[in-house]
Amino acid sequence: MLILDCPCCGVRGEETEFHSGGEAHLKRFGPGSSDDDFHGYLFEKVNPKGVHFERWRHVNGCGKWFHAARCTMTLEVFGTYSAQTLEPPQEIKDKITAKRPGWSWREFS
Amino acid sequence: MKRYSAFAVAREALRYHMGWERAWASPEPKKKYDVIIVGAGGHGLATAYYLGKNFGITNVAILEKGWLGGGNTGRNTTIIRSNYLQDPSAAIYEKSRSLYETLSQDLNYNVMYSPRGVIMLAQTEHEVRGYKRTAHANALQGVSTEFISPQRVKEIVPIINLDGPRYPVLGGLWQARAGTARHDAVAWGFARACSAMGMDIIQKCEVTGVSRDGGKVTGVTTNRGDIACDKLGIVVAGNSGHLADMAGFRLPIESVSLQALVSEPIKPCMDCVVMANTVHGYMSQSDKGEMVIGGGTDGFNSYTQRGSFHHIEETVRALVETFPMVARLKMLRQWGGIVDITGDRSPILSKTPVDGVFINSGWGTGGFKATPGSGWGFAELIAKGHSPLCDEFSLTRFKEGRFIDESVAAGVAH
Amino acid sequence: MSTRLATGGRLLNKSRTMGFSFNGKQLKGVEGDTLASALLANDQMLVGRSFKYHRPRGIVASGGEEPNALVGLGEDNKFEPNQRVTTTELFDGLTCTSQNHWPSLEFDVGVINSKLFARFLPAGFYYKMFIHPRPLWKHVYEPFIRQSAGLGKAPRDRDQDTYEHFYAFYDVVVIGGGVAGLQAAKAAGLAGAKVLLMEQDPHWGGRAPVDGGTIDGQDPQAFVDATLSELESMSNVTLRNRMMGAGVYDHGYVLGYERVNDHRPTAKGPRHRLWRIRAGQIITATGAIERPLSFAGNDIPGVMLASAVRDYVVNYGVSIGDRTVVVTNNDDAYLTAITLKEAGLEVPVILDARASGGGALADRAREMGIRVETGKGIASVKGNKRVEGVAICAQAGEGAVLEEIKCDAVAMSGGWSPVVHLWSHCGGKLVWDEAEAMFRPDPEKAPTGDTGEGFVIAAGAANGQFALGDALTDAQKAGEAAAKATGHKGKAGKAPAGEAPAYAAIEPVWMMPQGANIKLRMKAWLDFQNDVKVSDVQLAAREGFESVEHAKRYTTLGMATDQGKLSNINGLAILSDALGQAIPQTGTTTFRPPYTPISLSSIAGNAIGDTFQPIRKTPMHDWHEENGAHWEPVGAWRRPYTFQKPGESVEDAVTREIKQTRDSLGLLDASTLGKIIVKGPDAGKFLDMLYTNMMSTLKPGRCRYGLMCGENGFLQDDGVVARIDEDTFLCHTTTGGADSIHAHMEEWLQTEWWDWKVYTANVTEQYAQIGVVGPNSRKTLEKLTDDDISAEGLTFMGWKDITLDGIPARVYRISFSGELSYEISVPASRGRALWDRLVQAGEEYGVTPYGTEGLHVMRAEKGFIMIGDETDGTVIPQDLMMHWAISKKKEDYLGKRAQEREHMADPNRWKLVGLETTDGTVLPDGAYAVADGTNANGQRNVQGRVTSTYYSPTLDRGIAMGLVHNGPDRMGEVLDFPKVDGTIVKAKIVDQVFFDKDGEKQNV
Amino acid sequence: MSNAAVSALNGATVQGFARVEETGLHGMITLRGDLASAKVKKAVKEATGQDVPALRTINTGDSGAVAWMSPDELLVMVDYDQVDDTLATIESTLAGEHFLAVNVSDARAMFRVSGSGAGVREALAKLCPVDMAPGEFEPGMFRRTRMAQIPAAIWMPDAECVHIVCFRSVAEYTFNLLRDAVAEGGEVGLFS
Repeated sequence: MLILDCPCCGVRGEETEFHSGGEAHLKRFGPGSSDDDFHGYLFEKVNPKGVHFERWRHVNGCGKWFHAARCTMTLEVFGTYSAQTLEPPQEIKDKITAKRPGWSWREFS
Repeated sequence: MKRYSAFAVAREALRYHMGWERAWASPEPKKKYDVIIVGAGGHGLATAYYLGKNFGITNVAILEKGWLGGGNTGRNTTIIRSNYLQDPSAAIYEKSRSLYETLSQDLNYNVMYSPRGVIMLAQTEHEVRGYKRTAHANALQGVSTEFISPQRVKEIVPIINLDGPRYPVLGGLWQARAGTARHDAVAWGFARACSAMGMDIIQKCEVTGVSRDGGKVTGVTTNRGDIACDKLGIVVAGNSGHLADMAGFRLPIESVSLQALVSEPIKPCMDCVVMANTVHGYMSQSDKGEMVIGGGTDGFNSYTQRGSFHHIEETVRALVETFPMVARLKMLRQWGGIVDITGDRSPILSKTPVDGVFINSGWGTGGFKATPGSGWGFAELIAKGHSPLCDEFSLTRFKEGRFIDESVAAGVAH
Repeated sequence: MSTRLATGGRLLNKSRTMGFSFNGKQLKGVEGDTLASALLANDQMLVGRSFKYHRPRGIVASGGEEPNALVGLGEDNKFEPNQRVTTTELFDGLTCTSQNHWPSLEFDVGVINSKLFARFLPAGFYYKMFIHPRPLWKHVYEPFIRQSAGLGKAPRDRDQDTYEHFYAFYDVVVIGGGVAGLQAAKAAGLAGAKVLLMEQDPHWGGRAPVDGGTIDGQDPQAFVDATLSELESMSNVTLRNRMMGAGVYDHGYVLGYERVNDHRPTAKGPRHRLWRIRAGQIITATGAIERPLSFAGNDIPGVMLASAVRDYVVNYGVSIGDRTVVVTNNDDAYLTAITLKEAGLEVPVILDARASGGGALADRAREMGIRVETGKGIASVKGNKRVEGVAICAQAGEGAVLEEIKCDAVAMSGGWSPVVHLWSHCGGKLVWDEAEAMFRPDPEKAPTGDTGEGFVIAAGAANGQFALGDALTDAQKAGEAAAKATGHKGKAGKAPAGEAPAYAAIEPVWMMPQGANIKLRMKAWLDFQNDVKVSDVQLAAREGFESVEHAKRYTTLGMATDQGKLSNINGLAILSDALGQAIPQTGTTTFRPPYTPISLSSIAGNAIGDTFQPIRKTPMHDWHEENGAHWEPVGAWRRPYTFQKPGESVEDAVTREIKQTRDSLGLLDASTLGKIIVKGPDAGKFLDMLYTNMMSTLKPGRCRYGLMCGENGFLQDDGVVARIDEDTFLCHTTTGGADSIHAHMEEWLQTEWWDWKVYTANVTEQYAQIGVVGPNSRKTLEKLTDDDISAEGLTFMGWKDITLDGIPARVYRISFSGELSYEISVPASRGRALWDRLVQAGEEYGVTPYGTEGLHVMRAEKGFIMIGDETDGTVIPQDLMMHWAISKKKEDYLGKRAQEREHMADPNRWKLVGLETTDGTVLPDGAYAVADGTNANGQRNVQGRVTSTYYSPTLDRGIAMGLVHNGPDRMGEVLDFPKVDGTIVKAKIVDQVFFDKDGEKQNV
Repeated sequence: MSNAAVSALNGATVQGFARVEETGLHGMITLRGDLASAKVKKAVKEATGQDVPALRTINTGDSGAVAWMSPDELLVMVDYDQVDDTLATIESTLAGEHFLAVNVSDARAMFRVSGSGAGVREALAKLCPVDMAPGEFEPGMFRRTRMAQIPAAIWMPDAECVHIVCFRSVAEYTFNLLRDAVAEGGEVGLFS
């Protein structure tokens, strides 16, 4: 039963206040994109054993979407951050590096 | 392989059971095999078994990082049914169900297949229409099901509460020849048979890499050395993405934790399986007398074999409402397993971008019932390059938009 | 025989006797008794039968680890099977019955399993038998096995007690109220942490008051009392007894199972309260459990754990027998011998398997005149339903009998195992402690929480610190560490000095005697409830079930209701020995919640009856209820399917409603339709991305029907969009879509187009919405308003704000039935009032409220699609021939790219058409149209399916819509639709609009 | 037959160890916009006499209250018959801004649980995964959360009372939850 800190309203809430939205930092491919790009965008998941970046919505709360960096093996939460960004904030990446040296996730590391 | 029978048991009893031989050998890995199966769960062992039985391929190793049958094979709620809507699903699940009918005899191992029947309750008009559609489809697919009345449901399941304050039972989709089996026995029976055919089941052998020559697989590296092979079958529910990663491709799969629980054992009170999908609960009674209850999946990726408690709560809530008599039973044990969920929630039995590598994954929450059928089809795919049971479940279907979506009937859970 | 002693019983209030019944026998106990102690006080040692062999079973323990003594408690709607007597507090009027026997506890036919067949039923026998002939498994063997298995009776009635949940938050949660738990809580509390201390028993102090020794020179009880009152005085500490730590979950989540009223079943309030606690740190001070010894006949009633024998004498003033033989491999059991002797009972001999014998306590025992035999053990126990004596042998040998001693009880001790369950639930690892022969928590490998740091600390005996002094010091350390970890650095005080006689080293004894022959091994029990013996585990090993999980599952060792609390360690020691490997190599099975079973009701909490799930109700719900509504659950809502008049069938009611609506006037409660306001300079651009058609060109005052797809391309929702003003739109969704579509909008706005200036608000429940439908709808409304809603004043697909009988309303002139029709939207709190007005005003036209079925039939007569019928998550708008609603001008919309994929762009898809049976009957729901031949898997080929099918009262014939392979190009073709019974229904492909093709009815 | 506005449960009440009552109709406006902007501050002030509340708080006064819902959303509360005027005030003050102000008075139901401070805290702690302990949740705070199976917002106007706002359609469910939570004999004795 996870606890998450909503970066939008500051609540440190239990999982049941939130709704998981799957993999974060998806780049949308629309009309004109290649089959591979579209397939990658919609279906191919990193589904990592370890460091993961995912989307959450504070559905029973402020209703805002945000991102979380989490370990899928230990469920450790490295941090949560705004959904209005194209990549994880440096301080969160640094924190992960300190705890999981040599980590990488898609183009991030 | 010494045959099992009542006479054998009696004979051994007189020798205080000192004469039983090992159910399966535990050999050292050879340098090379024709086929390596990664994952000695039910599906992996069944694949090996049918490779030998149907295609005479017995130079096979089944590699298991832990103990055989220790993954989802030994963690599920043992439900076997084939009342699926879409043709490809109905085909493989019905093949599987029919193999279960005679599996104890085929394997000379009592897997306790119990065709006690499965009811899926219809509790909304939408579910009624969905299940009637399924019944029509099943009739054309050679799957014997019928849509039954609430009164008939009550006759079959006397302990059910037909008119809960929330959702009345409007009927049900009934498959009389569906049922349950002893999950461990399925793995053990296949393992014993594979071992008897001279296949090597190598436990505590973790695959750490997949070796390739150009686009073709040449073998695997493991914590017990490198092992070469011509063909590689990956059957590692919960770790499929991980293994695919080693082989150099990505899957349309997410891994999540699925939970289940059992009550303390009580005398027989329910002789079939009931699934109530509207309220998210399903239940059967094991031969030991425990009420076996399936829970929900976590919404987030996880490789812990634990889950969040509120899914247990949601399921138990539904069952107390549907079967009021369980209220004063106690939860004996809860556990979790890691399941692979695909883009359309149907499995993947397919060739891969790597020549010689085949993947069997994505069974989501419903893999146990498919064990023999999946093994049958996947063995054919590995041996011949294609199989009618598998062709529709190819990796490429997502790119083409050729979904096999079972949730369309009535949000049917597995 | 077991009986109540004249003296002793520290937990009893002997002045208050309580009557109870066991198998109908009226018995007496006293306040403070557990059901177990009360039964023993009445010499009721035999309390049940084992699972497999139906062997006689007696009480072996005094706590939650009890495997045997399970009864059916209470009657009717209070009946509870498998209730553990050792943890059941006695109350006046308690009734219970023993389990798993027929016809009676004393004479159980099932026992022949044991007498005749035991040797034919070894571990896993059922995997090797009952294979032929095939049908017999389901119809003969399995029913027999199920009947003889299963322990307690199934309850029959609905539970009448209440249950609830409770959310609590603490820095430190201490589980276990023994001296270690008390000390740990005190330390953490003093340091300033907010602490919860929970104890599963009604009383505090755990074993210490029974086991003796001194704390700071005083009797342990004095320490317990003093510490309790100190903790009670601390505002930052909460004490809770009768509350078990049931499970530890990720991120410091703890389940506390509080048995509020089990001991006073007539009291008001919940029976159980399930605490969902979030803890910064968890201290498991859960003590240790004594292990049995594995000797032949160790399952005969009267053989009991040495510590339990002690507990019953000291806590409950009950003697298990007059002559008790003590058998042990450690010093602890000597305490029992001494206690018995002090109570004036006989201890003919202490059998100490250790050649070297014991320490200080052994000397003390000798001084008291107790015979002590070292290097000796029990070859076998005499007796059947009750111990009659023991045969002594050398532990080193194979069981040759040296001497037989008469006794009526045996107190056994195989050493102690820390209770590591809660430590392990969430991934805490264990280490094997060779010296103490036990698994204990590995402090280096604690379970980790959301920060990645450990959040569980084991303390006292649960941490392998058995000596009183060590336990207290360890607990102090744990309390301080937990406080520190949660940011509290206050002075934590220091641990008191605990003094107790030093113990000599234990010698692991996994089998007694060490070389026991097979006959003895087949009588040496490991799992008393599931009938697993030493020989079974050895058989499993021989057959290759080498993993501890295999051995467990093959023999069912540890799978009983006690989850192996007594049997697991002994079992895996036997397994390790059989495999010739060290115990840590074998490892343990996984510990799973709950620690001991918890009621399913407590998990459901108060989500039962009218609080099972929310039911959403519209403002007109009560009117519907009062007027014969036949309800249909739609999502969380209840909507009238139809309104039945007295004596009218559902079908007749639907027919009446449709006819009346088409002929004159109908009313529909459409309040459940989703209503979402989308506002901002980019609102039009946003809706153009959301809908397949163009919304930005919609004029204020006008409405447009639109389709929404997901990124997958599949049709997701539909509805009418009204443009309120330049930058405000009101989007109607399906009933089911209201919340999901609003979430869908917010998701795209927040996570993809966050720079777009758009705000949304879900105002679904702000408005009651009423459909006024039929030729007389305008006339009816005109009676209530002066505003111009004439054909010109409010044209089709227009909307207008008007006043209806003083109620501000917004009127949309839209039609889902093909009739002249208005949807009236008013504030929810005025909805019922307007509904009443309309019913009144429509009276002269014979107004008929209609339900969802009438709605569905009328839309089908007009060939309008319904989300969920024509769509099922795999259908795209193109399949439904709705190209008119897919903008060609737009470069992009959600789902457009997906619809370009090979399979979706394929011209040969199943497409929407109308279907008419050749004989006018109604096509069966969900029927498929067959094609020639079968597919590669032998399944009949199909070429289409029915998506909606109804009897049309308007046309007095069956009408249907369906998806057919290239359907629109095959008008007039007749298809075969087999019923489930195989008979064929023939239907012709026709235009999907069955009624008023030119739309004249609404065009007035 | 009156056509007056009626709240979801028309003021239903139940008495247990605390008192539960549906408090009838209240004027409520969802206001979305840039909460930091001077114009929004001005609009809120003019509408309620209150300042824009800080994160997860509520400002209350005689002429109205305003609660923090999310980084770009406020809940403005006034008398039910005031709501149109208040809406007009907000609309005019924010004219030309990018904002959304909409009347949601009828989309909501409001409840009041009163009694001993300990009692009302315990009742809510049975239903919401929120730390209701004194010091952790206090008057002035405003918390949106889950109440059993529905979303809800709670705040304490004073130490002896909790207010709950939920959707109108689930008013009866909410009432039943609270009825059970305050049932005699269910006192937890934790916060007293």
